[in-house]
Amino acid sequence: MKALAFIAVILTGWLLMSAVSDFPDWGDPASPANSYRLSQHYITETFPETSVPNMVTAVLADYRGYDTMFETVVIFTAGIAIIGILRRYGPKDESVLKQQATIYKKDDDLIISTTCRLVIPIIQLFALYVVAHGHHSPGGGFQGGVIFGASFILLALSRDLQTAQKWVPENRILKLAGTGIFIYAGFGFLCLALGSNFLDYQILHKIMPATPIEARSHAMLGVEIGVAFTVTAVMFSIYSNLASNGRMKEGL
Amino acid sequence: MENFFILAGVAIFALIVPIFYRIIVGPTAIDRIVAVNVIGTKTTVLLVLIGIIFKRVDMFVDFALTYALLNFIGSLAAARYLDRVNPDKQFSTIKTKEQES
Amino acid sequence: MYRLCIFLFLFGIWIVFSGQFDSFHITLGVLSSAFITAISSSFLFENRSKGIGVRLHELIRVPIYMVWMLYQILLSNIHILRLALTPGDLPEVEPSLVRIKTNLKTDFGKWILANSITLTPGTITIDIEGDELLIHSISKITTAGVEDDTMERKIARVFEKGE
Amino acid sequence: MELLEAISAKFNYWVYIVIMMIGLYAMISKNNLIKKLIGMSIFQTAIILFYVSIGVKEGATIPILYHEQVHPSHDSGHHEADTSHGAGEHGSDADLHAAGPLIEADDFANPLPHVLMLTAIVVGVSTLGVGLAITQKLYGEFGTIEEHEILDSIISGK
Amino acid sequence: MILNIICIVLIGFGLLFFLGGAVGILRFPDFYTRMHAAGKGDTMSVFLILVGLAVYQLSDFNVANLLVAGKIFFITIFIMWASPTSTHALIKAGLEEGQKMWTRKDGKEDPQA
Amino acid sequence: MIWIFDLFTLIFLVITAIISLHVKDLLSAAMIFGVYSFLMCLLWAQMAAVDVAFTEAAVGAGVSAVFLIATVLRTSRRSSD
Repeated sequence: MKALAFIAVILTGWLLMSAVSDFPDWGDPASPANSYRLSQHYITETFPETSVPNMVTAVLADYRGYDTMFETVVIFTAGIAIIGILRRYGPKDESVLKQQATIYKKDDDLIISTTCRLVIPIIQLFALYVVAHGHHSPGGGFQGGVIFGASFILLALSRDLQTAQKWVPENRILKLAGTGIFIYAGFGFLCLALGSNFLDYQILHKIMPATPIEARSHAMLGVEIGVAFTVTAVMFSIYSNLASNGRMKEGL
Repeated sequence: MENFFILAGVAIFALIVPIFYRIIVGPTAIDRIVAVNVIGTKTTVLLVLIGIIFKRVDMFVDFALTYALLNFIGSLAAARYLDRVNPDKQFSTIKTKEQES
Repeated sequence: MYRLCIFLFLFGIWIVFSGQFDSFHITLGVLSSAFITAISSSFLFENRSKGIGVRLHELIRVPIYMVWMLYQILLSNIHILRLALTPGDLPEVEPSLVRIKTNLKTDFGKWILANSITLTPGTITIDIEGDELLIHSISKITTAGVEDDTMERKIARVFEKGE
Repeated sequence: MELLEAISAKFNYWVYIVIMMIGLYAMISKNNLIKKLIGMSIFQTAIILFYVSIGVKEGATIPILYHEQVHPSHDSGHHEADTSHGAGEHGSDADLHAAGPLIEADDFANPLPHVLMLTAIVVGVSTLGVGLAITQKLYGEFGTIEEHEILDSIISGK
Repeated sequence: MILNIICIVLIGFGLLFFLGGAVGILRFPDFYTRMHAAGKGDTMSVFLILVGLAVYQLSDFNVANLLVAGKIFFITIFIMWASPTSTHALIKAGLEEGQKMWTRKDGKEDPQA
Repeated sequence: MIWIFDLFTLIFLVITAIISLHVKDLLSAAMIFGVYSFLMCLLWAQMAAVDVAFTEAAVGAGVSAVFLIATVLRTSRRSSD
C-alpha cells in the first residue's frame, strides 16, 4: 500500500508542479483572478449598494446568499447525521462502556471551575458582539456561532456533560438548529411574498423603516443571526455526541 | 518603526524554533501539549503584531482575543482527557519531601 | 440588584468591544447584555449576600493588588530567566513538593491564592483540597519562600473583609 | 534579498502542492482511521491555501473599508444614492456613488476567494465530525480503529 | 517619539523573557520544571509585548484608538487569568499521569511522583 | 502580505503536517494538528484574509481539537503507524 501511495503521490504532485510555472506570481495585482470584473465589482460597489463596509460579509450573505443558505443546511445535516449515527437511547448495549478501562470519578476542580464560571459570560457576550458587528469588522454568523458553542463546550469541560445538558437540553438544541435555518429561509420567502426574487433583500424596505440599501444591511444581520443559531446548536450537539459516545451520560 | 515590528515578529518566529524541538522530540504527550499551549499564546501576540503592520489593529484584536479564548479551551480539553484516562491519585497519598524524611 | 450590576458590567464590556456609538449598535448592545444576563447571570457572582459597600471596597483594592501581582510576575520571570540562562548543569534547580495550609474561607479567595501562587516566582499550585494546597517548587530558595504568608494576608484584606 | 524574493514569488504554490501531497499520502497509506481524517483535513487546508493565495494582492489591505470611507467628513447622505445600476458597471465610475474617498479596487484584497473558503472551513469541521462519529461507531463494532484489522475481521467473519 | 521608545523597550524586554521561557522549555530536566518555564515566561512576555503594542497604538490619540488599546489590554487580562489555570490543569494532569520527578542525586527518584 | 512571515509560516506548516501524521500517539497528533491550525490562521492573517483567519481561529484552535480529543477518548489512543 505504501509503495502504491507513493507512486500516486509522486504522479499527482508532478502533474500539479508542472502547472505551477503557468501561474501568475504570488501577490500580482494584475493576475486574472484579481483583475476579473466580478471581483472588482464586489470591491468597489459593495458599499454603495449595501452600505456594509465588510465586503466578505456582504458577498457571503447577500450576493451569494443561496450558497451560504445551503452551506448552513449542510452543517445542519451533518449534525443530524451524527445524531443518527451515534445517538443511543436507553440502557442497552453496555459492552462498549465496559471496554473503557477506568470509571471516572467526578471531581470538581476548584480552580478550573471558578475560572470557567467567570469566563463563560464574557465569551458569550463576545460571541454576540462578533455576530452583531460582522458588518464593520471581521466576524459574522459562522464565527460567532462557533464561539457561542465553544462556551457551552467549556461549561461541559469544566463541570461535566450533565450540567451543560441541564442548561441546554438536547431537544432545545435541535429546535434551535432548525430555527436558524427557518430564519434564513424565512427571509428568502418574505422577499418572495413581497413580490421580489428569493433572498433579494431590497424589497424588505416596504416593511422596514429603512431605505432599500439599509434594508439589505439589516436583512443581512438577520440572516447572520439565523446562521449563528444553527452553528451554535450543531457544534454543541456534535461535541456532546462525540464526547459521550451517543449516550449523553458522561462527557470528556 | 514598521521594520522594527517585522524584526520583532521574526524574533518571535525564531524563538518558536526551540519550542518546536520540544514538539518533535518531547518524550511524552504532555510535553507536547505544553509546547502547543506556549505556541498558542505566542500566536496571539503575532496576530496583534500583524495587525499593527497592516495598520488595521482594530480588525485584528477581535480574533486575537478569540484565539486566546479557544486556545485555553483546547489545552483544558487535553488536560481533562489525561484526567479521565488516569486513575485518580488521592490527594493525601502524594508525599512531600518533609513527610518522607 | 445583582442582575442590574451584571447587566451594567456586561454593557461596559460591550462598549469596550464595540466602539460604535450609533443608536442601532447601542440597541444591539443592550439586547445582547440583557440576553446574557438572562441566561447566565448565575455564573458571575458566587456569593450574592454581600452588600454593595463591601463590593465597592473590593473594587478599589483590586487594582492595588494587581499592581503588586504584576511586580511579582516580573520577579518570577527574572527568576526563570536566571535559572534558564545559567550555564552548566542547572545548579540551582532542585524541585520539590510542598504542602501548605491556608486560612482563607471562601472559594474565590482560594482561587485567587492558587493563581497568585502559580504566578509568583518558582511555585505552581498542583492541587487544592479543603484548606490544603499542594505546591511544586523549583528551587530551594522558593521552597523556603512558600511558607511566607504575606500574600495570603493581602488577599484576605482585599476579598474577605466582610467574612 | 532578491534571491529570497525570487523564491517567494511562487513559494505559496509550491508549498500548497507539498501539503496536499502529504495529506493525500496519509489518506492512502495510513492504517489508522483518525490519522486518515487528519490527512483529509490537511488536504482540505491545502486547497484553502491555494484559493486564498490567488486572492492576494501586493500592497493591498484587508477587504474591509477604512473608517474614513464609511463615514466621510462631509456627510452628503450616500445612503440615498440610487441603486438601479446593473452589474456591468465597475471601477471607473465608483466615485459617482461613493461620497467618501474613492474606493480603488487595487487597495483591497480580493474578497471572493475568502467568501468561498470561509464556508468551506466550517463545513470542513462538520464533515470531520461526521467522520469521527463513523470512527466511533466502527470502534464499537470491531473494537479497533486500524483499517487492516477491521478488514481482517470482516473477512474472517464471513 | 517617546512613546515609540517606550514601545521598543517594552517589546525588547518581552522578547527577552520569551527567550528565557523558550530556553527553559528546551533545557529544564523534567516536565514539572518545564511547566514553570512555560507558564511564567508566557504570562509576562505576552503582557509586555501587548502593552508595548497598545502604547504604540496610543501614539495617535483618539477615542477609537483608546478603545482598541482597551481591547488589547483586555486580551492581556484574559491571558493572565487563563494562563495560570491551564498551567494548573496541565501540571495536575501530568501528576496523575505519573510523570517522574527529576532529582539532583540521580538514582533516587521520587517513588510517588 | 508580508512575505517574510509567509516564508517562516509555510516552512513551519510543512514540518507540523509531517509530525502530526508521524507521531504514534493520537493525543499528540490531535494537539499538533491544533498547532497546524494556529499556523494556518497566522497565514491567512498575513495574507489579508481576515474573515477566513477568524473562522480558522474559532474552528481550528478550539473546536476541531476538542472533537479529535473526544474521539480519542472514546476509541483508542495508540496508533500502529
